[in-house]
Amino acid sequence: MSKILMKGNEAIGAAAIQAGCRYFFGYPITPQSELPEYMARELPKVGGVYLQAESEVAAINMVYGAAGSGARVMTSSSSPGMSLKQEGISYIAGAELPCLIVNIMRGGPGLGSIQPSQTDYFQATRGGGNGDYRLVVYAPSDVQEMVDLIIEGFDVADQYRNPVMIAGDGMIGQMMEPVEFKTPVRRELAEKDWATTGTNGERERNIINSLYINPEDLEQHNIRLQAKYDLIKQNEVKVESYNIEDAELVIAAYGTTARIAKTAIAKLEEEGYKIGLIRPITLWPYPYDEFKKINPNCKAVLTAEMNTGQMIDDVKIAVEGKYPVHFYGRTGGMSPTPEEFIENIKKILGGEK
Amino acid sequence: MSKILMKGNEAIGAAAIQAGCRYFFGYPITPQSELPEYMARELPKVGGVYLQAESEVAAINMVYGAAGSGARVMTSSSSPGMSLKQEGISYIAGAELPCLIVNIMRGGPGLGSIQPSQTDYFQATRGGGNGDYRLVVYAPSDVQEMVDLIIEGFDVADQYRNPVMIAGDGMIGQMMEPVEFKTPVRRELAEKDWATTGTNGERERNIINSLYINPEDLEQHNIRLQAKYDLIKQNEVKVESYNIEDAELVIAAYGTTARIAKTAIAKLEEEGYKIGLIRPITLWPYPYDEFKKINPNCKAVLTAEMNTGQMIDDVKIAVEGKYPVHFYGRTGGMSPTPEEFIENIKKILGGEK
Amino acid sequence: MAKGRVEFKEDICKGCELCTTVCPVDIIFMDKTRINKKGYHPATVVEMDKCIGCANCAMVCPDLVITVERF
Amino acid sequence: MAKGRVEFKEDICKGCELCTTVCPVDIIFMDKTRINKKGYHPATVVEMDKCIGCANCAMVCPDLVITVERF
Amino acid sequence: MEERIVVAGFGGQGVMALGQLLTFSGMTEDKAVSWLPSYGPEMRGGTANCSVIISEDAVGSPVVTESTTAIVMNLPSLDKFESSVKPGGRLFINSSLIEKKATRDDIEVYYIPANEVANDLGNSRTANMVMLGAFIEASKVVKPETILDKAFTAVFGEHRAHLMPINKEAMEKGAEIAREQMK
Amino acid sequence: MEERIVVAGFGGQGVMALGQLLTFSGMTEDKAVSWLPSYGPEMRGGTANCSVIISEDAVGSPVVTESTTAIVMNLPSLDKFESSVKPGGRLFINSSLIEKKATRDDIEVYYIPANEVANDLGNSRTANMVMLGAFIEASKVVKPETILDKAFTAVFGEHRAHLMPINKEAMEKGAEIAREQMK
Amino acid sequence: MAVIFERTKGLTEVETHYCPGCTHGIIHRLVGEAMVELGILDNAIGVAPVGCSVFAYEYFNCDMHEAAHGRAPAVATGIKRVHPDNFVFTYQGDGDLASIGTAEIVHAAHRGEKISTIFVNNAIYGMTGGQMAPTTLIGQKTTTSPQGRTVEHSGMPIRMSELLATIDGAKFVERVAVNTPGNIRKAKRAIIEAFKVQLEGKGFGIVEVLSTCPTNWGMTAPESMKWLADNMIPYYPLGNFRRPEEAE
Amino acid sequence: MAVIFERTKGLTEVETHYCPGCTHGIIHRLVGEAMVELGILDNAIGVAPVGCSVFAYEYFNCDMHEAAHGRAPAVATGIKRVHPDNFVFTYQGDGDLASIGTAEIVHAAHRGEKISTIFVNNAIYGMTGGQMAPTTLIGQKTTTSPQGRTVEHSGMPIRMSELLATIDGAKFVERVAVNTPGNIRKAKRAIIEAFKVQLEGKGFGIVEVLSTCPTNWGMTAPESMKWLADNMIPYYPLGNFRRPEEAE
Ligand SMILES: Cc1ncc(C[n+]2csc(CCOP(=O)(O)OP(=O)(O)O)c2C)c(N)n1
Ligand SMILES: Cc1ncc(C[n+]2csc(CCOP(=O)(O)OP(=O)(O)O)c2C)c(N)n1
Ligand code: SF4
Ligand code: SF4
Ligand code: SF4
Ligand code: SF4
Ligand code: SF4
Ligand code: SF4
Ligand SMILES: [Mg+2]
Ligand SMILES: [Mg+2]
Repeated sequence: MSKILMKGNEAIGAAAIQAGCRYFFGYPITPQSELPEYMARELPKVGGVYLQAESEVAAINMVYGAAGSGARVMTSSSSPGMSLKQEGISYIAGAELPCLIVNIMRGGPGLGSIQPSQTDYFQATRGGGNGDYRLVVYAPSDVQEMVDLIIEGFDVADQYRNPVMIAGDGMIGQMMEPVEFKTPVRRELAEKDWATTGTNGERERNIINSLYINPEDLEQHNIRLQAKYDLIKQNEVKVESYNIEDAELVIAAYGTTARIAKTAIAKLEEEGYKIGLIRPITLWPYPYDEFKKINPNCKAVLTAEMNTGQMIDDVKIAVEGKYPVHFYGRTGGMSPTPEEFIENIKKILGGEK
Repeated sequence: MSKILMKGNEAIGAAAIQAGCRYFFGYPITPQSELPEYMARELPKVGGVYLQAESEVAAINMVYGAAGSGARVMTSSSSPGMSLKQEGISYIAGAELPCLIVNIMRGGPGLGSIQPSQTDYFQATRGGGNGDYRLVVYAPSDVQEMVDLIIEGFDVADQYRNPVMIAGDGMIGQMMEPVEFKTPVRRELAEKDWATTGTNGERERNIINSLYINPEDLEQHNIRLQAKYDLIKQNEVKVESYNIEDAELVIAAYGTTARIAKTAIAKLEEEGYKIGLIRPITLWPYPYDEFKKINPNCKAVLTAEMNTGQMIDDVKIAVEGKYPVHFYGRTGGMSPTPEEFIENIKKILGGEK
Repeated sequence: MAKGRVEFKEDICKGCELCTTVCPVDIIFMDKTRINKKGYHPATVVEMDKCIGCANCAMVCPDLVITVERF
Repeated sequence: MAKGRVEFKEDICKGCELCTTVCPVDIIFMDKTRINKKGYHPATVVEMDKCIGCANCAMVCPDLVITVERF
Repeated sequence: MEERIVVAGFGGQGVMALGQLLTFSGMTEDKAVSWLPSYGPEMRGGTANCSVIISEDAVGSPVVTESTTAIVMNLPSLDKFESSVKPGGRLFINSSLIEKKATRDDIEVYYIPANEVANDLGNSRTANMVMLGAFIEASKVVKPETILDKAFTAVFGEHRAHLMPINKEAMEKGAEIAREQMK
Repeated sequence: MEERIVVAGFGGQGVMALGQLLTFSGMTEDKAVSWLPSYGPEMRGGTANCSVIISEDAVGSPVVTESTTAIVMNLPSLDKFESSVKPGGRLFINSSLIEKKATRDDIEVYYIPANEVANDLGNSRTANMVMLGAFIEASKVVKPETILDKAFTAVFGEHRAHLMPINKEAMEKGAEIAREQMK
Repeated sequence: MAVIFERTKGLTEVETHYCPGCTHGIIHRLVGEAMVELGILDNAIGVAPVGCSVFAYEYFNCDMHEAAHGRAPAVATGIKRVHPDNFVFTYQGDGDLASIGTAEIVHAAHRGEKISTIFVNNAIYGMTGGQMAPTTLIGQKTTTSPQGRTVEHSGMPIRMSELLATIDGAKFVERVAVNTPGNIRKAKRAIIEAFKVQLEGKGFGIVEVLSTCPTNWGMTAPESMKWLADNMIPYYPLGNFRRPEEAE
Repeated sequence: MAVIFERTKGLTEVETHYCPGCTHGIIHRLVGEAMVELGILDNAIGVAPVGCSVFAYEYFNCDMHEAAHGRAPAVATGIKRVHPDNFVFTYQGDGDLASIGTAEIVHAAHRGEKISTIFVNNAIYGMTGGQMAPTTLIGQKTTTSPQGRTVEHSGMPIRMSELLATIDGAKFVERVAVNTPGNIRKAKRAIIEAFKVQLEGKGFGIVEVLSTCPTNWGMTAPESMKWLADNMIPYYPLGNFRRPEEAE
């Protein structure tokens, strides 16, 4: 197949449909509304259902119902709407249901702005909802990667019976880039024999639930969940790195921030600097081990985000005090620039070469 | 004043009223319902208003309204209900309004159980809502301390115009202990000249808001917020430590888990072990610096929580790889025991003395 | 008048007394002399031959304690 | 018939044409020859002496462009 | 010295109140105390228990996992808590409702026919006071006067004052039975 | 070689479509491309702009902060983006709506009376195509045929095919004017 | 000799955790019997609420979801849109449906979701220990209206059936009570009718069932039945508010 | 010579960001004028929604809160309970009030909160670019009902005034439109009456205002006015549904 030029938000929809997703429950919010709009147009053509819920709370609970009854299903929102979904996400994680949740992040806190940001990193990676649960969180940095991760993401969700999140910043939702819809490699997946489809008199009742009134049982449930999360940590970490073995400074950045970092790195290389990059593609499970490969003589790690410093916690955990950890961030919907990256890096490394 | 025996949840209410809180908006949920019930009985007696909202979402937005119009106001809930409040909390933090939010945590994820836990540590310290904001989070470990922190917490909220959270586990809400209501030391606080009370034709309009449609403005707002948070980090860290300068192992634990740890430490001391304790009283701002005082020859730090490991991230950030960080946790509403503490510690330190 | 017969699974009775209030022939009473596994005084029928099999008792029992036959 | 006079703050007119549809004497039209600061063709009145001061135009203008006097 | 007590039974048997009376009395006698309830999943009629600690020093863990005393009002509670008593500790069994005997021989076991005594006194709801009387007699952890003179109204309120005499009697009966069984 | 283009104007002036036509054409000519919109706070009639990158190598940052070309359709856009053009870059000014002159002298400046040309052609909505024609003529970043033969239907859809001739004319007019001003 | 009443197959063998005399048990039975009589048990997917009936997933003898507090109609919507040929129902309390879940029930009705709702109105929050509900009557004492509910502070109790009946998509709306054998029989007929509205693809159906909470009302079970008759029925009149014939 | 119409002091001098011909502007003016005429501007605290009128806090010339999407009635409740003597109003769109904020508006009415609500029904989500609202008419095309709304998929549009009028605490409920000078004058009278219901301490009042969205309806402003008259008014009949005299 050849490349098509597509807006990120619409490409998400196209990828989901290619992945076999047939149900979408959402609520409009900028800057992601092109996605539900795309689904409203396209899902009926493939026999699927697009339904606009009365709220984000209702939408995530519709997803809970649909996922529990065996469907490939997704929802999407942006920051304030994602906050409203937290209880529902906790339920879905607790009941171990597969689904895809897209957050096209905008500036915060509160109503904030409608411009791109990465300010829900904590919410995505540590759970804004109650309890010990984890989502598999992908942070694509271009539209093609987003398409590929969505298609794989649905499989990952089914394989582990766990919600998967795409954490995109507003930029990736709004921008147009060429994409190719390759025939995806699909994982082998078990049948959803746990789903509620009516017993048809042929099997035991299936129950979808996150309540364990005896704490002993809930503890066992949590232990099982942790074992699953450990498996995901072993198998599903994705990271791109560039030149970290002999860098004098390594940038840690994800999503579109990482692209901007790359532009800066290229310019700095022309000036003789050796700058590495660790780009986590999965924000959870986090690629802690990748940081062990950094040049021992590296002078610093610069965390860059479109927020006031959230992934920096994971970077600090990863480097264990071996390198000083710096931060460069823009917030509120402002984007980092290659120029500011360069300025920051030169300051850290002590002036011009 | 002499001591009275009080249930934690009721003591919260009594402390809040003593602190001048006159408005409570909430929604019932176990294990904190004694608090709204107490308020329903007691607030009318002091000319205050108790109102049961239609949901946690409504309750937190009532708090937003009341706080914005200048009242000392509070709300409380437990884990799933707290998830529903996340959007509202983000708005309150964004609009810089003072209020007190109580989370009497129970087992999760999802509906979970109604037994005590500490499983919303991430949500409390990193914000389950969207955007870069912080709550001042207190984790009292006995009822007396809870009372004192609530009274101080209202002042802290007003001083910084920031929401304050009491993160109690279900145990502290349900248990009875003796408490004393001392005459509290009060901070000097500025007038709330920003509150919406009607202009009365005498001043400029006041506006309560978290929307900054121009990203430049929102970035400036975030920079201001960060400056405030830095100030809070400087001034408001609270921590209790015990014997960390010459400990062979230091436990990091908060809330009732820390009490259980103390029982274990006492028993281990009888056997000749030197065990230290760092008990963060503020979970945010986190007492990172306290960990710098640990005996350099200390063999390990053991993080203990009633969850599967959340504060452990902060402990890792704090120790910067200097000591191995271990974890001991019970989940789902199960509580740690001194015996298991001892067992874990002996295993880490390599067998009996 | 139809004749009936009722059977109470006493072990699962919660002693709520609702059945006793709806029997038109007033033959159900709580057996205060006994405590069942659940810790309650169970409901019992005396004078079973008076039962008309109206099923009022079963209709109102929240715990499915009662089976009714008619003949 | 009462006589009126209207004044349009042309700079803030958004050229929506609503006022033109409600004038009973049909004296408001859009000035296609001019573009105001906001980038719109503003509404204007010709033959002001026909104005009856009914304020229909002001009533329907969403942008408070119009002031009406009567005499 | 630290008494770590667990009191367990059906909801409605007054186990929570028993625990609170003890706790309040401990506080009044200037000891460090804590009381912690635990409820089962049933709405009503299920099992419930509370942990009470009465100590010379500050209370650490408020959860009683190893108890110095267990007071059990029904069979499921005996099954659940017998093993939690520390060697040398005490176990009080409501023998009116529990036919089974204790299996431990490293602890002191008391069999108190609390419901029978209470019924004889004419108020079946005083069974918990019978157990309390027995326990205080055996342990001396607080004085019976503290319970009656101070704790009772604090826990139950003034309007229950008229029940004081019968409760006093219940406690005395319990104490008597315990005395007989004390070694 | 990397063209970093910003196109800006009022909503409704077709700046987004202009950018998309360029982006699509770049892709069709096998270049790496990206298009990124940015809207102001107004509902309608406010300012809007998009960043377009057409590059030989993979696109890094999709945000254009330093542009090689700015195409401005109204005054606020000129004020905002003039300074963002790199020395040696190009600035295309819609002189029908912008009376002001550029202040920079280290860049190539083109004054295109786009609205007038469009009105003369009988369709005021083709002003953006006049600007596009001018830009392509001066920059040669993509071929005009690519725009007309491929991008046009891809961006506007088949049902707009009947507008092709007039748009072609608009582009040619724009190119002509640019040619006259090229140094 | 014929068995004319025995335990329905619509319920599992599990003993319920409800308090003695709580009418949740009666309503469960009616729902179970209705499913068996309509032959839809094997095809049914039920949604349990958060409330005393949270464990309904243990009791109804069919596939079940436990929903978040108030969100059962949204969960049921998700299920029904995926499985339009299955029978989907929710079972909800008054805190669940008339308070936190107001938006979800209104919009399930508004969209005309082809689901059926059993709405158990006991004028109180049972599970959490007896707090005031939006359906709590004026003067009624609860743990959060210790002096009794007043109009001035909390308004008049909300009548959900009347409210929902204004919505076109709510094709069947009826209020019943389970305080007497006669009313119980009527309740069952209403439940069956509501279920049929779904089975015939006509739209959303709801049966509001006036129910008791002896524990939190502080009464014996027989007293509760009388209190329901004397206090609830006068304010919450029984009867049908909407059925398809009228609606079309 | 007398000025009979000029810019009201109830609004600030700020120019609105609304699209040309959007009737939000007219409604703002009516609210501003009503406050001035009742002499309550200095005493007023308003709550702006999330929707096209999100910047209402810039326009109303009194103390203002910006609320989260749909939660304005809860925010207003918080304010009013603290300041019972202030005049408190909310201004909300149909996505805000009739969709995400359903529970909040129903329960503000249920509790009889002494606040006033201006409910701007333009049958669409304006701010986010024209998605379907619960009030979108059958057949109406929106970005999320690209083939036009159908009953089968989304039910019949919800009529909030009729629904709210079933609630006792909603003491004033009226639907008006701002499509003609005559209707605009009637709208203002209704707003004033609703405000008085609050000022006299009688309870909750709401005025539903049928409004246009030329941009997302894809019409000129004059066409929008006609579309409102031809399509909205027939389905959303104008008139009073509740006023205190009747209610008591
Ligand atoms: C989000 C959330 N809020 C609150 C609760 C606590 N809660 C559990 S049940 C319940 C109310 C139940 O009342 P109702 O729906 O009337 O059912 P009933 O118990 O009376 O049958 C509440 C508030 C919860 N579990 N989740
Ligand atoms: C929680 C949340 N969900 C969604 C949004 C996005 N949003 C902003 S305005 C709006 C709808 C506005 O429609 P309406 O209330 O009808 O007002 P209108 O713009 O039509 O005046 C939505 C969904 C948001 N800001 N917050
Ligand atoms: S069937 Fe009727 S008559 Fe027989 S015991 Fe039951 S209620 Fe009484
Ligand atoms: S109604 Fe049922 S549970 Fe109640 S007493 Fe009678 S048999 Fe027992
Ligand atoms: S006041 Fe009346 S007559 Fe005069 S211009 Fe306006 S609409 Fe026309
Ligand atoms: S109604 Fe107002 S904004 Fe619209 S054209 Fe007339 S004067 Fe201009
Ligand atoms: S608390 Fe009330 S509603 Fe709940 S089971 Fe008990 S009686 Fe029934
Ligand atoms: S989008 Fe619609 S509702 Fe919003 S300002 Fe424009 S016309 Fe008005
Ligand atoms: Mg209830
Ligand atoms: Mg709208």
